[in-house]
Amino acid sequence: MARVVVDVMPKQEILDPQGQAVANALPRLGFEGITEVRQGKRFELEVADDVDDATLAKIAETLLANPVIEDWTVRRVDA
Amino acid sequence: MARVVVDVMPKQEILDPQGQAVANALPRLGFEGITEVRQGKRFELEVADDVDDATLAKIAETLLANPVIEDWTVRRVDA
Amino acid sequence: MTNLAKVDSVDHAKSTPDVDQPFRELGLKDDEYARIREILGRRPTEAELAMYSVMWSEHCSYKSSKVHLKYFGETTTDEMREKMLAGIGENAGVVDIGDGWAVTFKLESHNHPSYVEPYQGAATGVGGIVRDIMAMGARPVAVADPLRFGPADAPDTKRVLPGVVAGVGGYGNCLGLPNIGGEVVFDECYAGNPLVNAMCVGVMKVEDLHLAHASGKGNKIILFGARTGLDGIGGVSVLASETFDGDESGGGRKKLPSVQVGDPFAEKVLIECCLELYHAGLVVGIQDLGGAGLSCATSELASAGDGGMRVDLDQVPLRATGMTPAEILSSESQERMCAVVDPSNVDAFMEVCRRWDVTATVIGEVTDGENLEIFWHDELVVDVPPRTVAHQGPVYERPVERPAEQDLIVADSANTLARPSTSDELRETILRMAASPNLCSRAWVTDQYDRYVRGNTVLAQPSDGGVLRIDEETGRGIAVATDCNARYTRLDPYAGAQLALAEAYRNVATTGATPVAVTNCLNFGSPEDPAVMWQFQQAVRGLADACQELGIPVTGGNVSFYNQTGAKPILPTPVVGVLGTIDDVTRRIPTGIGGEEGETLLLLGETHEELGGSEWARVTHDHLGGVPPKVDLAREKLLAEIVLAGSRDGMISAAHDLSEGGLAQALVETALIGECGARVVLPEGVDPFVWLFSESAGRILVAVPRTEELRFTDMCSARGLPWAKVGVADAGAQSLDIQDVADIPLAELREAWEGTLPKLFG
Amino acid sequence: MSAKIGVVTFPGTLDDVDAARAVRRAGGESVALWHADHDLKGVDAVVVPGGFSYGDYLRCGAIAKFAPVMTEVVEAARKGMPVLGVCNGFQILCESGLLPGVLTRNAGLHYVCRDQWLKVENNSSAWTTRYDAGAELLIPIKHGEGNYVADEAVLDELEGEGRVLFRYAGENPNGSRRDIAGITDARGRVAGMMPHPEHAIDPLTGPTDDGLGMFLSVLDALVAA
Ligand SMILES: Nc1ncnc2c1ncn2[C@@H]1O[C@H](COP(=O)(O)OP(=O)(O)O)[C@@H](O)[C@H]1O
Ligand SMILES: [Mg+2]
Repeated sequence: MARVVVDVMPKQEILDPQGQAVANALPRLGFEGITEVRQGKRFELEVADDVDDATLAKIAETLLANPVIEDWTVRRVDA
Repeated sequence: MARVVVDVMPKQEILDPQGQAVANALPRLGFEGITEVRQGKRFELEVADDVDDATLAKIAETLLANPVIEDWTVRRVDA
Repeated sequence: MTNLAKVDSVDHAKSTPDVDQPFRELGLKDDEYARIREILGRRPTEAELAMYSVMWSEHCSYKSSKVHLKYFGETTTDEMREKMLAGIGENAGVVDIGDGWAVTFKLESHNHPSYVEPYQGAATGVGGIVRDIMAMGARPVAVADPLRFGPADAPDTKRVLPGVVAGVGGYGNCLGLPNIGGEVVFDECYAGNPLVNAMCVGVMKVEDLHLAHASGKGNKIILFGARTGLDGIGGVSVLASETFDGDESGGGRKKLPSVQVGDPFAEKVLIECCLELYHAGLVVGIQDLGGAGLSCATSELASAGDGGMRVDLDQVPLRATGMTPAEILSSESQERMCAVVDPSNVDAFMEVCRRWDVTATVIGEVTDGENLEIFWHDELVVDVPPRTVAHQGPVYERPVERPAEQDLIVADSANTLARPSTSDELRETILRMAASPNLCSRAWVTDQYDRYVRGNTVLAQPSDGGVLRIDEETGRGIAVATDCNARYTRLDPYAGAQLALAEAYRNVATTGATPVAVTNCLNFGSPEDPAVMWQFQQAVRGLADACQELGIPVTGGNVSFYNQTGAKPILPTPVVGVLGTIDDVTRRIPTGIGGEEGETLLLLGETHEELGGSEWARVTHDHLGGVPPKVDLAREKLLAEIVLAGSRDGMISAAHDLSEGGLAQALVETALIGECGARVVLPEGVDPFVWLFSESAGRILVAVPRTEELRFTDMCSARGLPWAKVGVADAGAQSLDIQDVADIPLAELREAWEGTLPKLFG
Repeated sequence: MSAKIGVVTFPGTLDDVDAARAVRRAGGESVALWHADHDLKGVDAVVVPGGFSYGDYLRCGAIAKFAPVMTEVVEAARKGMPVLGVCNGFQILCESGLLPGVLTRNAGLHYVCRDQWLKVENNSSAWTTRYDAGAELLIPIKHGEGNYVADEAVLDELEGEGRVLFRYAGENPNGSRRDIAGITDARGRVAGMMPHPEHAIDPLTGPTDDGLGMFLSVLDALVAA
């Protein structure tokens, strides 16, 4: 068993209203100095050892992210 | 300027219907060997250098995560 | 330190009678614990203690309210009972509405969880009431959400309100249930204690009514829906920590969140699955899992049946590892149901569940014994007479006392407050009132709710009542409204509860429907406070007496106590929901004027100088004192009959009831909603301030086509209903022109009325 | 014989009853299609209705696109069968690649249910011939993720080829690029829109009956074929 993390983030050029809302809220709450916020998704998967990187990439590409608007990265981490 | 990543994940004992939905979909799509999926959020912040760790923790705790049902981690990464 | 074995079985309990048990941490009083020992003839096992403690809680056992709620039954006459297929005591009341259709509806509270976690608290509140309705055998068809928050501009309200609204919408929208009504009320008293009440309405054919009972020896108990996890077991975790101190599955989990996370998709699938099961006749009895989870479901099913029940907890599908029997029994994991099924139907039952991808497991069966027996790892961990858990909890006669300070507040009349007198002041007051948080447009909230789904919504916000088509062939439908003005109830709980009923009744009637039944959600402070108990007792009596006078029964409801911040209780808030029927939804009456050319505006009912508890007193003087408006139930009945007759004969083209804010607010709303101006001329010699802002009950503003005016007013006069002509609709005018008072452009009114909530909440 | 229009139901679909009702109201025969079906039961056109298929948990439409019935819908659409995706159905058609772009979170971050004015931009698609070009329709919207996004080149292409079916008139409710409310594929057979025409077929239960034209149009197209 391995733990795999897939991070999915809105592409740079895509507007991110959720991140924007957070960025706008920060100064109102008295937090200064944060110039940009982007909000994406993080998936943690428990994966059998025989699942290879190509399969993981396929899962990220076809299911977890929409490549039209999102970038993704996959990495194995120690459980 | 530093880049800060805040990961927010549903607490282990809390139901995660989103992760569940992904986990259920995978075998239907022909992907076997993934036993558990949890879905959370990932925030990427651009932060001025004088913002200290305590402030970042406060931001995570009060705004980005809901500590009643979510755990969070903050880390500085190289931009 | 305790020395309990891993499984605290019944045998173990017998052999270790003197073990200290943390019953106080679980909320049981010394005498209650003693009673449990007396019932069982030994100390309870941990699992039994968990069951009794949750089932004997105020929330599940109604121990403080029972003696008062009885009064609803005592005041329900046979005639009122005629159309009632199920009443108080069932999961929800059921009413026969004719043509073979039955309607079930109920209000419930989810106040505290919504304060802790607004989104999930509100979402699971909707989920819970929907399962209650499903448990009656009905298809849920609509929801409504009476909500109350602290001051609109308080910082904490900015946290709570958007979360609650998103939660109600997030869950209800995903279930495909149109939201057809509710309330949004702001008051200081709810600052640390918002009220999130939710109503669900369900529809079924009369013969499909399912009641929750487990009878028939050998029938299987099937648990289906979501897996059981560690959510919502807050209090019971003290058991685990006592038992397995230090061990990872025990003490490590001590601080479990008592918040549940909802999965509306799972519930949507569960609804469709249940309906298919009912349709195929595969269910003998059914019970939803709500508060107190399996403890409640198993003990209530067994208690209402005619035998015993045996349950094997090892069969319960779990989401977490290392759960103890007590935890499994008390888990409040959402989206679960429990069915009683004839053994010959189990395969077919499972097949339906498979089709919907719903997990279903046989966890036990009905026995011919007397007890509820629950096993865990082959050991008997619960062996109790189910009635003692479910129906024979403690009953308290709490002290009731009218507080002395009640006289002071009543003496503090609103009639002496400074009033606007010049036309400029009146104009300013109209605008200020229209923009005030309690009177302004609710669109910011209601726009987040799907009101169209399933295509049967005939009226929803901003109408006085929601109207839903039930039968597409015949056009038969229902109407619902929920109301409560807690300021009135504070001044006089007996009259206040009656006024809440009168308003909901009138709101239903205003749509053209006939009120037929009542539900309620009684939100009060601590029952241990004699003054609160007095409010409660008075409110119940007032409501019950008024129901009897109106001839419509209370079919169910919910009590929520301990709504207070520190020692300060909320205003007594008995929210009343009224269900009405309408034989043909095409004659529903809209709220906005201007549907017909040049309508006459008539005010039905009488206007007196009644400002106690009024919105005007609050907005302009922050004042609460005096007496509430007078209740006249015979008048409410007559009004309803007149509106019904008028709608049948096409004599009414719009109607809006008068409540908070009085005639001024009703005029503003009916003009803005209809996007039509009006010229208003108040009757000769009246005090314009009183006429515009008094909150006398029993009044409806109607628009009547000019050709029908005489016929309609003749009917009113003949039947003894006072009426006054107050103006005409004027589509060309684009302003609300109140002669000798003010001429206010609709655009200016609209900005005032619609601007407030978006400005506050984004 | 009236044309048969399939209405797809996924677990979590909500507006299937409304879509079926609209088909019947327009004079067609509605045929229920289940997500697990491997055939289209001989229908002449398909509506993929709104709702929250599979809870919309991952991303709207992301899981539904893999349902067996969608394989059939995609294949039929490529051969020219008229397909309409409304709301969640639009999201599914985008995720399936039948239509370009994607629907993202509303700019205001709230779910919005309200009556919305639309302007008809294209009245030559299989679904819009009953409307006058430039006509304004009042139809409900109800969604949390209706913000249409595609890159500039795709947007230019849609505009250039006249493939924008409807634009929001007045205030843009969700931040959609270029106020786009609905689009079609290059052949004018596959259409997707966020507003709900099936909720505007009778002024009793909707704001207008302006939505009926969509269903009448496709029936015309099928009869003419
Ligand atoms: N929380 C809510 N959810 C749904 N509808 C609501 C809510 N709050 C108010 N409404 C609707 O907004 C309209 C105006 O509400 P209100 O002023 O309380 O009505 P009334 O005074 O007639 O009882 C009604 O149609 C009501 O049902
Ligand atoms: Mg009203």
